[in-house]
Amino acid sequence: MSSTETRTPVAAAPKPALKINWVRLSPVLYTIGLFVIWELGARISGLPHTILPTPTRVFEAIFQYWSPIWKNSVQTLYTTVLGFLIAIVAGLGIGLFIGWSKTIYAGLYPIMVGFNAIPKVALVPILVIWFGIGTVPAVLTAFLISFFPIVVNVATGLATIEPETEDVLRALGAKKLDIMLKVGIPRSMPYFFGSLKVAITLAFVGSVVSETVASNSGLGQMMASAQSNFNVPLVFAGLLMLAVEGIAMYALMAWIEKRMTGWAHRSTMSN
Amino acid sequence: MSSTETRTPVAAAPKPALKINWVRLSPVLYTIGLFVIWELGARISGLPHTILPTPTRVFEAIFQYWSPIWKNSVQTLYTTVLGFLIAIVAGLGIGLFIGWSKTIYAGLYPIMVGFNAIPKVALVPILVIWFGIGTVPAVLTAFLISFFPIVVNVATGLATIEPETEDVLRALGAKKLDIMLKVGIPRSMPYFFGSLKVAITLAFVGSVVSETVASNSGLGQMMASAQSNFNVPLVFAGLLMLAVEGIAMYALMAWIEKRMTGWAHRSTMSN
Amino acid sequence: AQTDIKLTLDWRFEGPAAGFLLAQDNGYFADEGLNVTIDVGNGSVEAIPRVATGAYQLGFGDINSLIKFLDEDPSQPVKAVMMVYDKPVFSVVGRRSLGITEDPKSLEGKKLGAPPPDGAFAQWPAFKEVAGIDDSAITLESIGFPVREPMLASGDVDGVFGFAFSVILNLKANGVPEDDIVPLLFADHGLNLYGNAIMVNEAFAEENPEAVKGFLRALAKGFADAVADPGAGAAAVLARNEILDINTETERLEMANEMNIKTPYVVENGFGGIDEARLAASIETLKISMGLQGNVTAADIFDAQFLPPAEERMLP
Amino acid sequence: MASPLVSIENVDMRYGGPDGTLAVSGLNLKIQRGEFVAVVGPSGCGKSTLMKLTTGLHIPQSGSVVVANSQVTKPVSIVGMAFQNPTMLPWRTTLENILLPLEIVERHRHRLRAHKAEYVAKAEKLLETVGLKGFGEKFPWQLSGGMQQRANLCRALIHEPELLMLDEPFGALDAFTREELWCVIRDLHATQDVTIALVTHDLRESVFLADKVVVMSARPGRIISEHVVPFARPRQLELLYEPAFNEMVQKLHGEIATARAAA
Amino acid sequence: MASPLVSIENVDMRYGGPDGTLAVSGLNLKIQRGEFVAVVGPSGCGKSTLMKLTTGLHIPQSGSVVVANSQVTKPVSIVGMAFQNPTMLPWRTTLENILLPLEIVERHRHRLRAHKAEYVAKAEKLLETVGLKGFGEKFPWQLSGGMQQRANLCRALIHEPELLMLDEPFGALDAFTREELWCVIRDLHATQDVTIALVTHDLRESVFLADKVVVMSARPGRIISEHVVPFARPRQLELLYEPAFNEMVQKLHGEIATARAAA
Ligand SMILES: Nc1ncnc2c1ncn2[C@@H]1O[C@H](COP(=O)(O)OP(=O)(O)OP(=O)(O)O)[C@@H](O)[C@H]1O
Ligand SMILES: Nc1ncnc2c1ncn2[C@@H]1O[C@H](COP(=O)(O)OP(=O)(O)OP(=O)(O)O)[C@@H](O)[C@H]1O
Ligand SMILES: [Mg+2]
Ligand SMILES: [Mg+2]
Repeated sequence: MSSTETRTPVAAAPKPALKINWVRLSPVLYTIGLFVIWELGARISGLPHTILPTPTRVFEAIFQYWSPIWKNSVQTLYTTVLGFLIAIVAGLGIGLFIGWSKTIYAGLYPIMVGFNAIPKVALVPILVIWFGIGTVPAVLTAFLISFFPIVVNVATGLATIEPETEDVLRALGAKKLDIMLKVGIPRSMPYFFGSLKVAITLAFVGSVVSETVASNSGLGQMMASAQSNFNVPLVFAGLLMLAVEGIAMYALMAWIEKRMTGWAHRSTMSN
Repeated sequence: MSSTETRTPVAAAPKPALKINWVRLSPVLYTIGLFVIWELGARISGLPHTILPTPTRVFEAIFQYWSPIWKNSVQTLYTTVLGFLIAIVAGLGIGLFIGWSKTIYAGLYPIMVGFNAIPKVALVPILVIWFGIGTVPAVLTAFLISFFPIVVNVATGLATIEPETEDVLRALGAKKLDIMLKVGIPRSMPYFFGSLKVAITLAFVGSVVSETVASNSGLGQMMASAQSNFNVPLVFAGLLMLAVEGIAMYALMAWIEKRMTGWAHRSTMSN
Repeated sequence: AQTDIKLTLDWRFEGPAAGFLLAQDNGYFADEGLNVTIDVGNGSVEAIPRVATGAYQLGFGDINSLIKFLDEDPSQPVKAVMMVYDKPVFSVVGRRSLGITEDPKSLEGKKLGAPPPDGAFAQWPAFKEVAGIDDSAITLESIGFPVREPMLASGDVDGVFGFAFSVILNLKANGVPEDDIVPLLFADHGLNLYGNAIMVNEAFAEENPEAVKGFLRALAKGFADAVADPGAGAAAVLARNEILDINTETERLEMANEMNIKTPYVVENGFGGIDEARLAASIETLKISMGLQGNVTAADIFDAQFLPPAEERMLP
Repeated sequence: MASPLVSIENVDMRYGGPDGTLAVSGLNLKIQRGEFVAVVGPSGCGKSTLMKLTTGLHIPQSGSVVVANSQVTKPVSIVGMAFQNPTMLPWRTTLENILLPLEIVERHRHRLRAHKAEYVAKAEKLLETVGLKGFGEKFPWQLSGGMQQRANLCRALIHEPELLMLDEPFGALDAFTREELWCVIRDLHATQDVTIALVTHDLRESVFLADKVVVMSARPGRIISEHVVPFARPRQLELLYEPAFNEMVQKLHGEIATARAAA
Repeated sequence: MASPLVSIENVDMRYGGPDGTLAVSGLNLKIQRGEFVAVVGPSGCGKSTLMKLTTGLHIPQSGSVVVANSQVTKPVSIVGMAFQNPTMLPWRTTLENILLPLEIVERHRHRLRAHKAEYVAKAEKLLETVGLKGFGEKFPWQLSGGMQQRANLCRALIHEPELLMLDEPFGALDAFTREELWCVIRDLHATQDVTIALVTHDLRESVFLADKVVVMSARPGRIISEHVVPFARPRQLELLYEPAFNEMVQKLHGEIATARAAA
């Protein structure tokens, strides 16, 4: 049979070479690579810097406007995190709720899908009228935009529990809530964390969009006014700060994820 | 021990009552409920109809403007579905790519999170420069906004394969790609479909946002135009159409999901 | 062979766009051998880079923003070739009931809603200087377009920045009585700027000077038609944007004609041209309001060579 | 004690709708309080189904299952069940898995927080009994197949259930570990007031442990015979080498052979 | 045929890093081409680990594993493995699960599409051999434990591997089904040029089937003795009742008892 035919002599065990930890390095390398491509792309495409500034100019802008960028970033981070936290609680809650019963699932899911197909920016005016401009609409928009992925993944996690695992608890006379808490939630944790990665990015989008429409501070407001002044490098500086904040939040969550769902990440494949 | 102490006489098997199929009815009931709450809420809150029109007024608007609503809906549906399809292909591809190697995972994930924390509306002007206004930027925006949830769930699915399942294939000398195709993808299907629910809603948001900025047609353009005329009932009519289209797409996917991932939805809990 | 031209408007298909649409519907473009595609825009600022990059050959946008744009990067191949809004409608619109009168001084101590991308708001620094307003007690609230008029209608702010005709009509739609609305036009209080103009991509203009000329000739006819018969203009708009209301758009078009287009200067000198001195003066004004570095002169901004003779540009 | 603890009468159970697999049909079985019943039968005959019917994990389409005098319509809470496949929760350590029933069962869950140490000590003692001392901190997927099965057994025992359902609990164990655990179960049954149902493929196991061995037919399963085991308790491992014992095992063996051929 | 097909030399295998569980230590084993080796030993001693080392699913920290003359550094492709836990893919029917190896193994994957019917017929025949006729269309979770194990066996056989690794393939089966399958494996070994390694807890099984029975010590596992089985082939089931057979089983039994006590 095929592979045995090649009677190679017994190979010596491969020596471990001087090892570079590519896994740790790669985020840095990829980021540098991205900036290089961006710089080249912007130069070659010949787009005016009022449309697509080069990273060099963007960094200049960051340097030049550091104080407002910093203040507005903190504001945006604050509203985003707040909205995100509410989304986690609500997402988990609604996810469990939907997982609870087929009737609720059938009734609530379509409505939520419909609701989420609506651009949240359309709702900001209503929030502004109710809560005035500033922090509250931004937090609420961040929340409204980001809870759905959490709901979906928690609900999917609950719906795909193997009955064999459920039976372990059912045989003990466990209540549905017990099964949810002891099996449903832990089992969907890996996907819950996955959904958080999506949710946090959406939360940023939500608060920025809301700030663009109605706020005196925050990156959204800063970018909107920079845009109207043709200060496009500053707009991109704002976008870059958003990305950095998103990545920071991601790193935090990846850290929590690693501590909480190690059991699920035993796959040997991704090396 | 507790529950045996109560020596109740042997109960007769419960008779099945005249059954209403609540599961089938519930979407309708929930939707009606929603409209009732909305109508009451809008009346009681006393918000002007230029902020929050009542459903009655919205339906009037749908009736009155049916022809443009219909034409624009079709356009939006078309761009959305196109962008969504590209997102599925790209999302699956990138998800597999990320699941392929720890280095790619570590390098690409943060960048994607960063990218997704950026409101896509900021990119539309660049797309317009490259592709003009209209269908292409809308399709691309829909794609850019919606591929990330798919990537995350596919990558999570791959990362959480039980090594025991992988071993079945590895023991056969399977290549990594084989393992991805034969185990990774099918196993993450339930979550893939979950992510599609999120992705389709985002795709709608994406194409509408792009249409708002740059299009001669589509619901986004229509709503923006209505908004700038303070024809708010028509804006809400557009939102409602979006919701309806979102739900229709959801129903389609739920149907496909049911056919493809029945094996995973064996849980007896959600009844 | 017809020359293909892509034109981007400043905004959506609304009343003031009637001149463009009539030029097309009445076949004026076709007569000049042009095949014109008219696309909607997303604000009179965004049209500029669209033209500068060549994505669009021609565009309709704010000349003040164009000055700022070219001041930032004078090498960009874009120039204004025809003035459309001889007088801009940059304004603060307030409500009499909230204490705002025709006197700019009445703005002092008030709370004003300002959408950051708004063209009127951009001129605020210059306006407050020429009008001698002390802004130390003025609160500026950064609000977006969708909430601008509702917030004014509900009294959350005392006045808002914006284009007079949009704001007035929108306030009416929000239920504010007409006599409560006070538009403070910057132009009426010493701010002598130009408004929106036709811009061309210079590379295109060099290669197709005849096409540009023909376009402007056709456009002048279109605008003349729109002034002559606003009802027909509004109908042309509605043919492209069914959701509008014919009366509102007629009103909007009439207001634009009256306030922006058919100014005394235009009646005298014809539609489309400029007064070099006035443009130069406005560049000086913009140094205050937009912080120009002084990289451009009036000649860098406006190129009159493609305009048809003045007698072909007279408005009815 | 007139009424039996478990009484299954004329039960039919079909999986997956009207056209599904008929797993058991016309099943009748009574288990007295305190009795030790062993169930044997060919693979796929419905033994696991029988266990799940008794605990209320499945509800039969016809016939009645009565446990502790009440009709079973949902899972009953007096049971400790060791499933055929050790379904340990992978996110919990072995010890935490074993403590799981205590977090659920009414009697214990309220005491758990206050008496944590006591319960942990009990779990660790159990682990030691089955030869898994020191493996409590490992995750279940770090255990070998046989070790998982033993942990699974611990989980069924920890909350001292009234009715113990063991579905092939020793299948993956070597002969010696198996014999040790026989003694553990035997002693448990002797010292505590517990009723046990044991599914097994090992006839010697069934005769050594049980008061009554019931033989099931091939699918659709029903009881084809019941054998009372005559050997006095307490039974020692020496019994395994006695001729009478082996005779009974042989008899059962033969009987199943005939039943199988007939089916 | 000087060199053995499998040669394990001085292998140490530790799970989970330097402080992990030392599963096997100083393991030495040679399996000749065509040989049938049975591995017995206490639960948790490292039998499954040995199987996985041989197939290259684990790479040892020290020592060498050579299969078919090449050092094992990644999974080898000449093996058919029946895992201890039947790890069927739940989204495939039993038949599709059994066909899985054909989709992977080089030799078959290119032929599969064109010869689908032929392969399906083969799989169905195999299913029939193990008594699962008609269950091909069922999903694995619709099968009983023992049925899953039999399907698992089919999956290991379908692609006619050169080296067959069976990890307790009959643990969940009743005595009769088990004996039937013994005969299936025996005939397979007799008619095809296949090398088999079998992990089992049933000493009679090991003696009935194997050419050589190796006994492993408790963890960390190593081979403490090897016994050549003297009975001539072909062996019939009657052999089970012959005194010489039972004597050998008893001898092994006793030896393991001593080894266990020593460990
Ligand atoms: N979830 C299920 N869905 C459909 N059929 C099932 C399911 N579980 C079991 N069956 C069928 O019911 C029959 C009896 O299964 P059961 O698990 O009770 O057998 P068993 O006696 O425990 O067998 P074994 O000794 O192999 O464990 C089998 O034919 C099986 O195919
Ligand atoms: N994935 C793993 N991670 C950590 N430790 C493991 C892992 N797999 C096995 N072990 C440990 O290695 C030792 C040997 O396990 P192995 O599965 O080889 O035993 P076995 O002989 O097959 O036992 P059994 O007869 O119970 O199946 C055990 O102590 C077990 O705890
Ligand atoms: Mg069973
Ligand atoms: Mg093992």
